[in-house]
Amino acid sequence: MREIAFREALNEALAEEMERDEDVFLLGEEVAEYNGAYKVSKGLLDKFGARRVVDTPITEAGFAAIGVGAAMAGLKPVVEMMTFNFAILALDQIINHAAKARYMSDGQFSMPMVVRGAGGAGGALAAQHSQSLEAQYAHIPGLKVMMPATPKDAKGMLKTAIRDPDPVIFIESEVLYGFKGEVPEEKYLIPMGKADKKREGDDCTVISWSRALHFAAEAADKVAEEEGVEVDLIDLRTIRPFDREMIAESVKRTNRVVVVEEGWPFASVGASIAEWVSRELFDWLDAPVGRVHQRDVPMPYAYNLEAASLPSADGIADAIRRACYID
Amino acid sequence: MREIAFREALNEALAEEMERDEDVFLLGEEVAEYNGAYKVSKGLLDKFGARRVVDTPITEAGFAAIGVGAAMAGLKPVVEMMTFNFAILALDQIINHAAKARYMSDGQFSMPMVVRGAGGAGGALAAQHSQSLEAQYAHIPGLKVMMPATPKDAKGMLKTAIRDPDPVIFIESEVLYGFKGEVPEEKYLIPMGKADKKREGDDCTVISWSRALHFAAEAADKVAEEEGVEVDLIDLRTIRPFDREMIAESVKRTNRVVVVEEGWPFASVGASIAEWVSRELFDWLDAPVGRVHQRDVPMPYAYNLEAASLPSADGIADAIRRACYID
Amino acid sequence: MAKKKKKEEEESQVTAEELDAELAAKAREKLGDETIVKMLENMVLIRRFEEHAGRSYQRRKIKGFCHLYTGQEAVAVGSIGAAGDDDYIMSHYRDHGHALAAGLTAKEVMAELYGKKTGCAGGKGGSMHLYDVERNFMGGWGIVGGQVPIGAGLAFAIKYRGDEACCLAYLGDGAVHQGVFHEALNMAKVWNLPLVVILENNRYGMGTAVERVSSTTDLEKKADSHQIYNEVVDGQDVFKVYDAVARARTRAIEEGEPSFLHVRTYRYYGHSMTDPATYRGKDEVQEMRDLRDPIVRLRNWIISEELLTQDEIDAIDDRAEETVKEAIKFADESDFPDLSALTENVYVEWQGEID
Amino acid sequence: MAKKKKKEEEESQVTAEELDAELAAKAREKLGDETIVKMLENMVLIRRFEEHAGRSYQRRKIKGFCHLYTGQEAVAVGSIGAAGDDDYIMSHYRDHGHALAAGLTAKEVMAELYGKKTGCAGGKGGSMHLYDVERNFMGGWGIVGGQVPIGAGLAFAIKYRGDEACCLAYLGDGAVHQGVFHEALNMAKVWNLPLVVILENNRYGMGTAVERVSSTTDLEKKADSHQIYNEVVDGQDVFKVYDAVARARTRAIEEGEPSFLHVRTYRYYGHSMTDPATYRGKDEVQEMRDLRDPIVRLRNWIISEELLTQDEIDAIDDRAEETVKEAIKFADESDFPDLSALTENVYVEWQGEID
Ligand SMILES: Cc1ncc(C[n+]2csc(CCOP(=O)(O)OP(=O)(O)O)c2C)c(N)n1
Ligand SMILES: Cc1ncc(C[n+]2csc(CCOP(=O)(O)OP(=O)(O)O)c2C)c(N)n1
Ligand SMILES: [Mg+2]
Ligand SMILES: [Mg+2]
Repeated sequence: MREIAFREALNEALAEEMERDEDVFLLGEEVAEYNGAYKVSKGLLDKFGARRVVDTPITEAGFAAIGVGAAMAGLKPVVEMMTFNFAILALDQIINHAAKARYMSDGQFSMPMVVRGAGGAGGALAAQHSQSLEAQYAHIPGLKVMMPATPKDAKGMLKTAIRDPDPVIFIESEVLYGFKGEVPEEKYLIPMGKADKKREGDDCTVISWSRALHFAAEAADKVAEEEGVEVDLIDLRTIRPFDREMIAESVKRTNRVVVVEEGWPFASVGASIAEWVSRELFDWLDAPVGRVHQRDVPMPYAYNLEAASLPSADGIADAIRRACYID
Repeated sequence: MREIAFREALNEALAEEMERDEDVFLLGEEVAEYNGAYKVSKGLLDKFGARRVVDTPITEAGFAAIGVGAAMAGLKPVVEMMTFNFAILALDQIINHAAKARYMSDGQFSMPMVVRGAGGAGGALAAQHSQSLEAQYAHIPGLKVMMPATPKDAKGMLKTAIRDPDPVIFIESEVLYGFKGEVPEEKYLIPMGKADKKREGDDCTVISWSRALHFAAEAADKVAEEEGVEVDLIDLRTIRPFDREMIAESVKRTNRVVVVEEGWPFASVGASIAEWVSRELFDWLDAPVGRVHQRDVPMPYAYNLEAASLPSADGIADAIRRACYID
Repeated sequence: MAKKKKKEEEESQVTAEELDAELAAKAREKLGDETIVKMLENMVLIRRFEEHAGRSYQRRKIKGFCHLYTGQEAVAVGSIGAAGDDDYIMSHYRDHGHALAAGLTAKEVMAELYGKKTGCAGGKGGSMHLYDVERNFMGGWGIVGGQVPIGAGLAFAIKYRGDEACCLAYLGDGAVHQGVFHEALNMAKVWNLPLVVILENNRYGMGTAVERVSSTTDLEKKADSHQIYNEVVDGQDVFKVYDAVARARTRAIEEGEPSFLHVRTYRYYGHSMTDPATYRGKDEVQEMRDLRDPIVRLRNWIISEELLTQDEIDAIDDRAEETVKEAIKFADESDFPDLSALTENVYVEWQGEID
Repeated sequence: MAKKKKKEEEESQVTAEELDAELAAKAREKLGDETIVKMLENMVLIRRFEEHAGRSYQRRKIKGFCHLYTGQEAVAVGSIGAAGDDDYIMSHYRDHGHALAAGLTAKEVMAELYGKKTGCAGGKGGSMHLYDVERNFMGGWGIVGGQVPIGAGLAFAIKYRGDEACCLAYLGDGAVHQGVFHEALNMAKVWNLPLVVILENNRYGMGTAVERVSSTTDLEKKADSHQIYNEVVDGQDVFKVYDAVARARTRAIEEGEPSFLHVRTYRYYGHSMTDPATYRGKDEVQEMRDLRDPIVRLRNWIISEELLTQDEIDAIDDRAEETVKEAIKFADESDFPDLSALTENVYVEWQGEID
């Protein structure tokens, strides 16, 4: 199968959905003439024109609200946040407006909006530009949250997100944009709320998503090689709602779990997944649910500190060993 | 001991600290001439003048930033958010600026700022005005989060928060403002990071904070009366950092836990506390850690739906029974 | 009630200022007498509606926050009177007047205030969150200022589709300082959005007089940074409001020029039902009621122009009173939402249970 | 290096526009020759610093985002040259020039860019987050626009304490649309804060030309909504910048009047090191370099006024080059932060471990 980069996969998803549905448009900083800060929207201005690919002023709250209004009027905006660090400025529009419009009106509006852009650490970008903020959205009823880890998923999930009638927060790891992988030529969708099994094993369930999934995969290789521990590796893909069935099936077999996330530990998505496993699968657990996450500090600039702050394959492998009572 | 209302206790804390330290000032919407939307700042303008009690335009991001700048310059701002629903507009200033200034400058700044105001549901205020948003702050390294449940704690904790050299998010339940309780005449502080035991028992640990604590206390009475179940009731008071020692001591005795929060369940503070207990006290648990929380929906206006959405003493009592395997 | 109504009239006959005769004549020519009488009816309906809402609040039938529109009736009725069927109306939490002017019935609005399933938001929204998507009434929002850029988004959609319409977005004098207001105005100008922003300056944002928090009380200037057409409008003269909005609408649709209207008005009651409004003098309120009441002024003009007789005017009042009483009865007798509604309409589609 | 320097000079002798003679003479009288030479030295230092920073970035010694200030030197040096010792300087992510103008040494700034513990933020901040609280250089912030209201907060503190000082807060042409900019200006005016907001309009926000996202290119008008004193300043003439900021400072301190200066300037390189800047023509850049380079213009004036000889000017260049080379060596040889630094300075006090 052909291999293309994550950013190209996203680009294809946008192009296909814009082709398919005249109501889909893309809005954000630098998306049009500059072809996107991360080139995700490359060529879309040429293809679809300035009506449907719209450069905005640097006003995250304001243009998120353009998306909210347009969605209320029945259009299907894709709002690009250059990074989710900046989307904090738009949180009021997302949380207080986009997420609640349907409920407050008792179903009179739908909000078929996608807010997408780069998330996570990008490599020496320091504290204000290196945040994994999915917890801010996953906490909020009314929102859905998707975070692909591979080019194939990126494409199929973004297409699903755009067609979804509800507001979807779609977070793309900045580091993965250049990551290449197999992507089918034919059209496909990846369903909302369904995880993906990346590796089968009976010894320990590892749950992760987005960039951290790749650290987890490395760790799985490592423990397989070094200890013969076979990991059941789950890529959550959709964070809200998350795939309880796949997790339950796996944990009932492995009885050991590690949850790996790129972000901070407290009141996080990882904490909540681990909590759910601990509660719902209490009787199946042979060990505490292990966790790996970014250290609970703002991201430092210095590369040695950044590396020490992020989850690593080694740290995950250790957590897997602990879960398996290997030392 | 004399009894005063929660709002009066807060008022005394503000007055005492402003008296004590010329660098402390209060800033926010309606805090001065109107004496506060919830009258927490009643009389402070008269006492301290317009220099130190400052009415702002309705610009949450802007005046939070006034606090950030003033704190960087060494003052000790107390920034009142009329409610934390509106503080979402200021999250960029709080998360990207206040929480990170010290770290990014490697200790050159301290950020002795308090952001305080009403949180939680207030009674038929509907979706945009009834949110328990502590998770948004508890997730963030660089911030501390306090949430008092009684007038006495409100006073002592706010004084501690104001003296704390770091940014403290101080969330006051809107419903509790009128709640009366004993408050000593003499001066006192309630320490940061220390929970409070509200009731002693060996059967089940119940952990809660802020308004939900009161539902939990009611439930504790109920199960004591109806089933003879004795609850060890912990008022967390400080959410970040939370008191691991007191929880551990309690759980090692009771082996059963229920965490009760007013807010939404996913990626929440309650999920994280429950996760910590499940992980760190795994071997001591005889049952899954129970959880009670607001239903995972925006808050509806209709009173019957609001009541059904919030945690209740009955629901908590049920959760305690489940944790104790009573049915 | 009847007494209060009388009082207004009597005093008004002595002192109330006259409406702008020229604009009134122009509006009459354009709209016809029937429409003008309908405008009066709407304004009276809003006045009576708010009186009853206030009383129901005191009787704890309405809870939460309840912000009355009394005194500002000419703004809602004059502006929405100028709107076309396809125009979007974007309001904020002080939305009863806008909703009624946009054609929502007193019944469905009152039932919403009562939190009943028959309300215009099924009881989920309440006073601050009225909606009627069928009538293009887009709510009903509680975050001060947040509705303005969404209004720009509605205007964006109109332009995207090439429709002949505009969006009327309302805000208060306190909201004009919020960053998103400025962000919206800049985008509206850059993209030539058919947006008409209507600032209802009732002189106070809660307890704060506008001059205490604004760099200028000439709030029309708040559009200057964005080079947006702006003007000051007397919000107590329904024809002035109508005229300004009609012109703004034409500019929006025909020239793609957004507008910002600084409408000077006044609220008679406190900010919300729990505000005693001690921050302003009784004289100030009385003077506005005596000299500039929008209903009294319109009535006087209607009588002097002989569109209606005094008896017919009284009948309008009685009918409005009757309509609101029926609405109260309807609201009172309606059911609260079923408990199953709690988890409905969070999403269109949800893959899973709701915790 | 030497070659490039030569080239600038040669071309400049043919075509560069002259500085405003009157303001130059006025500045000379006020500041004295030594200070003016120091200004040139600072501008040259910034120029050389950025050349080397760019090269170190290409050699992967500096990572992340790196935004060069080249072309804008007169703005930092002219404005901070007008600042008093107690004034606060509030910058954004394009902060190397502001930091050096504020007196941070090339060593500590370069070491920060290298992520070393000897850097002015211990290696934790990097290019976008330079700080030196001792020198009142308050950073160094990466959220576009976020620094402006914080600057107002610093000005608030000055006023609160009754100090005789002001805050200079910088932003770019792209940042001026952010809501917080407007919120800050309104508050500054209402509270009479000693705030001088300096907009460096280098014509682009990343790849976006200002006219594509702004309702007006006369960006000084962005203060009009707030009734704030504003003027346009030629940012390539260090004396014009100096003069405008000095006047604004006086206004701020003596009259409590904030100011907004629209400083027209230009950046020679792309937005950051990874931007090839294909959105603008080479001619545009060349023309700015040829006709309006702030260093060339100042040099020419200094020579024509005989403050320095050509040889002395060359020596300045050589010294700057030397200083930066030493800084590079220092940065390169310094250690990365100890791993223990990872969990330090998150809080002043923390009751517990850090997960
Ligand atoms: C972002 C935000 N901040 C604060 C509030 C609380 N609040 C509700 S209405 C109001 C005053 C608004 O005044 P104005 O804009 O003049 O409108 P009016 O009430 O006079 O119609 C305030 C402060 C809010 N709802 N949202
Ligand atoms: C809130 C926010 N949105 C977007 C960005 C990404 N970004 C960084 S710099 C920049 C352009 C800013 O341009 P301008 O204000 O003109 O300053 P200049 O870079 O030209 O100095 C953008 C969009 C950001 N850092 N913060
Ligand atoms: Mg008002
Ligand atoms: Mg620029």
